[in-house]
Amino acid sequence: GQGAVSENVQQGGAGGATGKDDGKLVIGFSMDTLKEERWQKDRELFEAKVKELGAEVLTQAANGDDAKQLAQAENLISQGVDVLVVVPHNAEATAAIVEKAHAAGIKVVSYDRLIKNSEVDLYVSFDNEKVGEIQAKAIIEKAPTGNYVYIGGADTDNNAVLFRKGAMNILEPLAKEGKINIVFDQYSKDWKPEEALKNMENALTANSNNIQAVVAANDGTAGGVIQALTAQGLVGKVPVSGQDAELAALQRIVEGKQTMTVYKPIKKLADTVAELSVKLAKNEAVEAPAKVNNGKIDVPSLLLEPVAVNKDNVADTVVADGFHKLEDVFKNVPQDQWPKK
Amino acid sequence: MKTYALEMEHITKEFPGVKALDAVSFQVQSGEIHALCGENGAGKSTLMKVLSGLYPAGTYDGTIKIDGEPKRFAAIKDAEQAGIAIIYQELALAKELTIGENIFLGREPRRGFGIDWDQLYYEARKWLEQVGLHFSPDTMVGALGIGQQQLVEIAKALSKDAKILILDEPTAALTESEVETLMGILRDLRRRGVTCIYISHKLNEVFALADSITVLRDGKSIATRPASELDENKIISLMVGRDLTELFPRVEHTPGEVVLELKNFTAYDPENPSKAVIRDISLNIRKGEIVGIAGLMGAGRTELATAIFGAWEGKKTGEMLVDGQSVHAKSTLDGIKHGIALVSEDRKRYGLVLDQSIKNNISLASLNRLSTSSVIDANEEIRQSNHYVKELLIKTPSIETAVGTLSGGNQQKVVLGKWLLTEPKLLILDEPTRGIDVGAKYEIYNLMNRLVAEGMAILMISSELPEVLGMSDRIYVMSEGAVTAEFDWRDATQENIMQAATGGR
Amino acid sequence: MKAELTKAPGTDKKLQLFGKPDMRTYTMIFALIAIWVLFTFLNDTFLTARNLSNLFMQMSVTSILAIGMVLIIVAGHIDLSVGSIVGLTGGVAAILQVWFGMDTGTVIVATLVLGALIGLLQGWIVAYQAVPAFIVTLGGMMVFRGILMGITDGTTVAPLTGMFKMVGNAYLPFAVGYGLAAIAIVWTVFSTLRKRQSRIKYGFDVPPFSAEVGKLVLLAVLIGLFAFVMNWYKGIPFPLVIVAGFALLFTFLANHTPFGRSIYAIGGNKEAARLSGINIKRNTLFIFVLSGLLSSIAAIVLTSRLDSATISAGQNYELDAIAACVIGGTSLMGGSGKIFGAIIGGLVMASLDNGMSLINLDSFWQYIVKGSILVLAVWVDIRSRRQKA
Amino acid sequence: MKAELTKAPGTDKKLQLFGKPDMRTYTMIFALIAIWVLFTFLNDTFLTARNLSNLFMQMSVTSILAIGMVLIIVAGHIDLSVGSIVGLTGGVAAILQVWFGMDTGTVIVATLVLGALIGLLQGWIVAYQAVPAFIVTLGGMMVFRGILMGITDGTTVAPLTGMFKMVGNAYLPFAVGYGLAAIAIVWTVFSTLRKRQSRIKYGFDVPPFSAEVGKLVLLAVLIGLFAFVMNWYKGIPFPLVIVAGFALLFTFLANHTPFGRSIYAIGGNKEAARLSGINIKRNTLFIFVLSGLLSSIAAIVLTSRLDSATISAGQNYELDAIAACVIGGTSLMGGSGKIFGAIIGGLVMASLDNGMSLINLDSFWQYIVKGSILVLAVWVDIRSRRQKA
Ligand SMILES: Nc1ncnc2c1ncn2[C@@H]1O[C@H](COP(=O)(O)OP(=O)(O)OP(=O)(O)O)[C@@H](O)[C@H]1O
Ligand SMILES: Nc1ncnc2c1ncn2[C@@H]1O[C@H](COP(=O)(O)OP(=O)(O)OP(=O)(O)O)[C@@H](O)[C@H]1O
Ligand SMILES: [Mg+2]
Ligand SMILES: [Mg+2]
Repeated sequence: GQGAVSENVQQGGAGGATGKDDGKLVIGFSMDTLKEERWQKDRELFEAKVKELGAEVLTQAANGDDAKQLAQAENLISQGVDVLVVVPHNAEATAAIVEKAHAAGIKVVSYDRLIKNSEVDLYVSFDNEKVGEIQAKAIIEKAPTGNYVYIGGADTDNNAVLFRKGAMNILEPLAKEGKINIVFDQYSKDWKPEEALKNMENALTANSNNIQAVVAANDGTAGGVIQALTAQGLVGKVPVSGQDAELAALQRIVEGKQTMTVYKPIKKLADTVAELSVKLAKNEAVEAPAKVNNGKIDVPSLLLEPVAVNKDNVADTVVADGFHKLEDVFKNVPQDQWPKK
Repeated sequence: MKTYALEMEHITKEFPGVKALDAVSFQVQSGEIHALCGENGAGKSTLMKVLSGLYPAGTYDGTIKIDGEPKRFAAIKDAEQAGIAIIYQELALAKELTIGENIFLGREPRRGFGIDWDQLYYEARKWLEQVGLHFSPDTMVGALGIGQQQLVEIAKALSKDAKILILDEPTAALTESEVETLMGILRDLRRRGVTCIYISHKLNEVFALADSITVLRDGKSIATRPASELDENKIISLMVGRDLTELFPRVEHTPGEVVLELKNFTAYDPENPSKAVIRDISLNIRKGEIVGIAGLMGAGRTELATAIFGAWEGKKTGEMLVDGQSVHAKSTLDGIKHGIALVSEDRKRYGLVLDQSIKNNISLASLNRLSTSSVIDANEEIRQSNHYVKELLIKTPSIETAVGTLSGGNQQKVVLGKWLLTEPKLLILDEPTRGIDVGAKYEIYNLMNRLVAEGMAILMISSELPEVLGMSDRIYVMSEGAVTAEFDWRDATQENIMQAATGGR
Repeated sequence: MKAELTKAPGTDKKLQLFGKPDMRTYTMIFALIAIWVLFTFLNDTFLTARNLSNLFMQMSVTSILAIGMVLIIVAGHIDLSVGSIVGLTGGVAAILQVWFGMDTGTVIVATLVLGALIGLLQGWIVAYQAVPAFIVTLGGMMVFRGILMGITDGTTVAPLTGMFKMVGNAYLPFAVGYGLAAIAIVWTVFSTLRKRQSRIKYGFDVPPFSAEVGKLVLLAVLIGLFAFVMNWYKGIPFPLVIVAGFALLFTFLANHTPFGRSIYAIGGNKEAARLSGINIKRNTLFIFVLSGLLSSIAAIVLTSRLDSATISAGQNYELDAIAACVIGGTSLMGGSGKIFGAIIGGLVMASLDNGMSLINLDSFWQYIVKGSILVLAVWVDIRSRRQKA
Repeated sequence: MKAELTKAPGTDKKLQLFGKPDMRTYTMIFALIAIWVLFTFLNDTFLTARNLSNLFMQMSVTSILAIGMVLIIVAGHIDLSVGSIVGLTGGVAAILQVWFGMDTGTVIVATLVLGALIGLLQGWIVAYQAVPAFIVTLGGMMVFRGILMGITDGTTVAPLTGMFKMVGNAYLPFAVGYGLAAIAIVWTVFSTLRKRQSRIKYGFDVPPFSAEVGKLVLLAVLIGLFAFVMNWYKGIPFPLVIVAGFALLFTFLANHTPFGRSIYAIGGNKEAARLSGINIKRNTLFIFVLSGLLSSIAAIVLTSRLDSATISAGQNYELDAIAACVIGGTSLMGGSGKIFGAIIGGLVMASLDNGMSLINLDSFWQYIVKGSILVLAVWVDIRSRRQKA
């Protein structure tokens, strides 16, 4: 089949797919979603960097729909991009994209999440399971024993399942040892903070407020959790994790309401991918020291470390990276308590 | 020895709160036309629904025998197989389907896996010609008038080639000539040995057709006699249980000043603004008189009523004066404000919210009047509803009963009640007695006389010439959208009205 | 004859707090009690004052939406956009307060005006342009969500000021709660007696005085008990006061005003309504304005409860609201439905969510149970009505 | 008079490939062309063979669902569960193949059987237990999604074997494509002529022979052009063949079988259908079986296209399918609707998605535009019909 297919592609090319033959390189950026603050940042940073490197970007966001992401990738391919950068909504479902891109002779970079079971060309990432682990570890540090609550993301989102898996990698052994007790473990429909709020209210009620720690999957759900804690006067007393370093979450962290958020230095991620993609587009060799097996091949990879951000290192991480402004993060805190620049 | 095509014995059928049939026995001889008479709510339709399998065996008590064989119909199909075809009182047509599709619904001729459309339309056209409906069989039924739809129903029943054909008020919406056609068809069927059961409130039809007559009253069979032994008065007294001296209680009216005057009134089709549906009409109606409007179906009488009332959606020209004041009724609300009320010809479609109570239906057009500072006065509403239930002799357990469960005559009275509550100066009645029994008709006529005596003006549209002749003080005749004649009741006859109605053709 | 006629209207009058509850409402109340009993057995937290208080908080947003949805569905339409209106108006409210620093009063007024305007726009297209509501509001659902995404740029807008936060999180002080309960009891007694007086005046039958008193006592006890249980925890939740207030207001609107009657008539038989002098277009427009308004109220409660606005806020709420209506006996064909029923329907769904989350049921089981119970509840109801009829 | 009668049935018969296209269908075809022209101006990729091929691939899943949905809506019901059935049956298909190593043929048969059984269950509850379809399928939507989550444990099931992958990704070899086109042309010519024969036999009017030939030539050119454009890229996409096949099959079912006619009668006037002796329950049951079956076919295409099954697969597809139907002229009141219209509706929506994604419109603008165009399209259609009528 493969041979016949590429033959056909030649014909298709003549059909005029690439209207952008002005010599400028075009990078296709197929994103899972733009419905969260974090991904808006990724997009901005990535586009800026690619432009700086003299290439063009076409961005598409599927808002969490696998079929839509595939359709959008097809559209990018038919527009004749030179390299396709994919933030997979679903690690396995996007393998079809790689296949289609390769059939059209386009290289694929897996951005932030690994595309499984495919011959993807490059992987630059933070690991989702790792994120869960970091969250759990940070909370365990604050509350080594006691009743634990896990508030997950959307039960219909594969990534939410992975976050939970990572957290449980840490929590379950401890629970078996009897050090901690996971008393409540629920997903939040559609990643909605209000679902997290309801779940946390129920958790508190069911345990008569006897909760020592909460691992929340991201900053949105953490927001819901903190609302429930606020109502019980427990805010600041019960550690709560998060993810994405949203502004609202960072504000809560510096106010002492939330314990931590997982910050993925996405500027670094975006810049790296942008640089490497342009190189791939020019058919230059790229440096990818690590190898990650995705079920089919060992994918050349560059792995970046997610950072646990707490009150103490906000200024050195998120602010220093220019991810958020100091005055925004500390807006609700008296000026004299701001860290010195 | 008589052979019975059909015997129904001790049929009892109950609805929640109503014993619609109480041990009714009913026999029909082979090959006769058997009329079934009775007041509204007497149980005629219910008896026929039992027979046609619509109410399956087990939901009623009693036995049914066809040609002496006991039968239990679990579904309509079973009854059809036993050779029974029925035209229900309520039109049973799917408006989004064509005439042909409706006629053969559920029994389409096949070719291979598919329907043989050509044969279907070919057959349909044959049956349409039989009933004298000159429409293409692939016309949507929704585009037909109510009378034309009735003809489609008749064609549908005929096409079933039944041994026993039941017609439940088939002529309520038909014109004289169409009734004639139908009678011809029925006589022809009798010649071919088909047994017919014919339900009608129009006694002249009954006598013109029937060999025997059965009278039902309050869910009981009162009598079965050969038609030759009965006359109108006898039937009526059997039906209502007492004597009615005359059908049309004529009372001398003393007309007052003009309530409504139309000058060169013209209304155009809303969807085709160049086509005038009613043309250049000039007429007047005075306080305290009944003005009749006669005409054939499609003459534009309903359109005239709609336009006067303000419900017409198209363009109108000419002048309309109410109490001498020029008036532009642009919506029904305007009509109501000017003291005009319209009792429409199709009560189910245009008159009633069937799921709602009698009370809510009666108050519907007067909600603002019943309210103080936008809150409905509940007690006043109940009082008024009860008043009209009493005054109009509406048979119902309570004003909270849903109107959908009432019989036709009682539904019509609810519509009347609704409009009387608006205290109109001019009451327009479009076919006020369509599908209503003689007893109820008589009550409505008396009511009309009483209202007129109280100073109301009534404009009555009717396709029943005896009614127009019997009740009106003056009669306008319409043909093709225009008024072609005006008669004083003393000068009017069936003949000169029909001549004017057919445009002198 | 006379006796029969005058007796009838007196006999089937029930407690008219929210209009006459019909068979279906009773079945649903029964289902609700069954669910409560079940969860009480499964989990000892369920029937605590605190959890009931949670429950009422958790049902508030859907219930407010369901109130408007009943009117929409009764009139023969549907509103798929309420979830997106909640998202958009909530987002605007948060932006006005957080980014522009407006005070809570101004923000709330602005939000309500926005909600009403959105309703006006959609209602105008439905009523005056005759585009089916399903299409208009499906389009609206996308457009409003899109606008929200555009104006917030995907960020979470937080935190709000103390006053705003109160709306969705505060409890009435104990005294105020008991005061309200007392007012409710007095008002019920007073209005029942006044109605009785007036019925006697008009010569209608009235139930025996003892029966009336018994009914009133029962009602008073229920109201008192409710206030007591709520005060046992922190007091009557403010969102519940909003729900109850609007439920009463809209029940009154639906049953005792020409506007309300018109809606039922329009849904029952549009032609008959038109020929009875009802202005269908204007009434339809107004229903959508009300639905938009209620959506913005729900948005304020939700935003306040979360102390933030996110772009996914309110997603899929339309389905919850519609489900609450249908469970509560509203016919999707139009023409019939009760606000009280919809509130019960909302409570059934919220109780299921709450109870299953309390017993920590696996997420996939929750879907299965909730879906099955939805069908089961309506099935039981239909069965029982069929047997009765 | 006689002439009038015999003439009429002949005059308004149009090409009956998918049943008589009505005014609304024409308006939608026009809207579609307008959208295509617009995007062709905005982006030079849009009207390439390759992108058209993509477009047909992208519309396939929604279109298959829309075919079943037309029947459901015409019969006066609604099916909110199709998205979840797609998810569940697709998940089961992938599990059977990936975890249990079954071969593609067996898997497909098992999946179809499962889809039909699910439809049977829902149909039985709707038809024989009289629970409203809205409730049954809303419940089903939750239950099936829950089961999917339970059996897959939240994991993605992948990858499938080559054969399975073909279903949603393959193209017909050029020769087969041209062959199919030839068959289609021959069949059209043959059936048109045979119909003409039969009409002449029954004495109906027929259009002049030259007109008939002209029509046939036009049709043949269109079919040929289509095959040529598709073959310019990789050939006719296999999913499109599935869509076209089922569209034809179900159009035949809807227009030319008693079953199809009964559905329209049931939706148009249930009483009339009942009084005409139509078995409403059995027919209703059967519609849901068909809808379940089509959902499982859509599931196979989707799973194959994605080469994996995920827990979120098919979410919200019910809304897309319903929107496609309504845009294509199906009335939500039941009784009228055309499968061809729904396919056009699906194509309109897919074209919008595709075009906006090509011109790289911001995601929030896409929501706003799509929502607005949805309303606008139906509005234009309603206007034009009103003026014409
Ligand atoms: N489906 C039903 N539910 C409840 N009551 C019914 C139902 N159908 C008929 N009835 C009642 O049964 C009685 C007989 O009704 P039926 O329709 O048979 O009368 P009818 O003689 O045909 O009257 P009409 O001349 O008005 O058609 C009436 O009191 C009517 O209200
Ligand atoms: N909705 C409609 N669309 C188009 N033409 C209509 C419509 N309704 C009525 N007409 C036409 O308008 C004319 C007047 O019809 P209409 O039924 O009002 O007459 P009528 O005298 O009231 O008869 P009927 O005895 O049926 O009440 C007829 O030619 C009829 O075909
Ligand atoms: Mg009858
Ligand atoms: Mg008329």
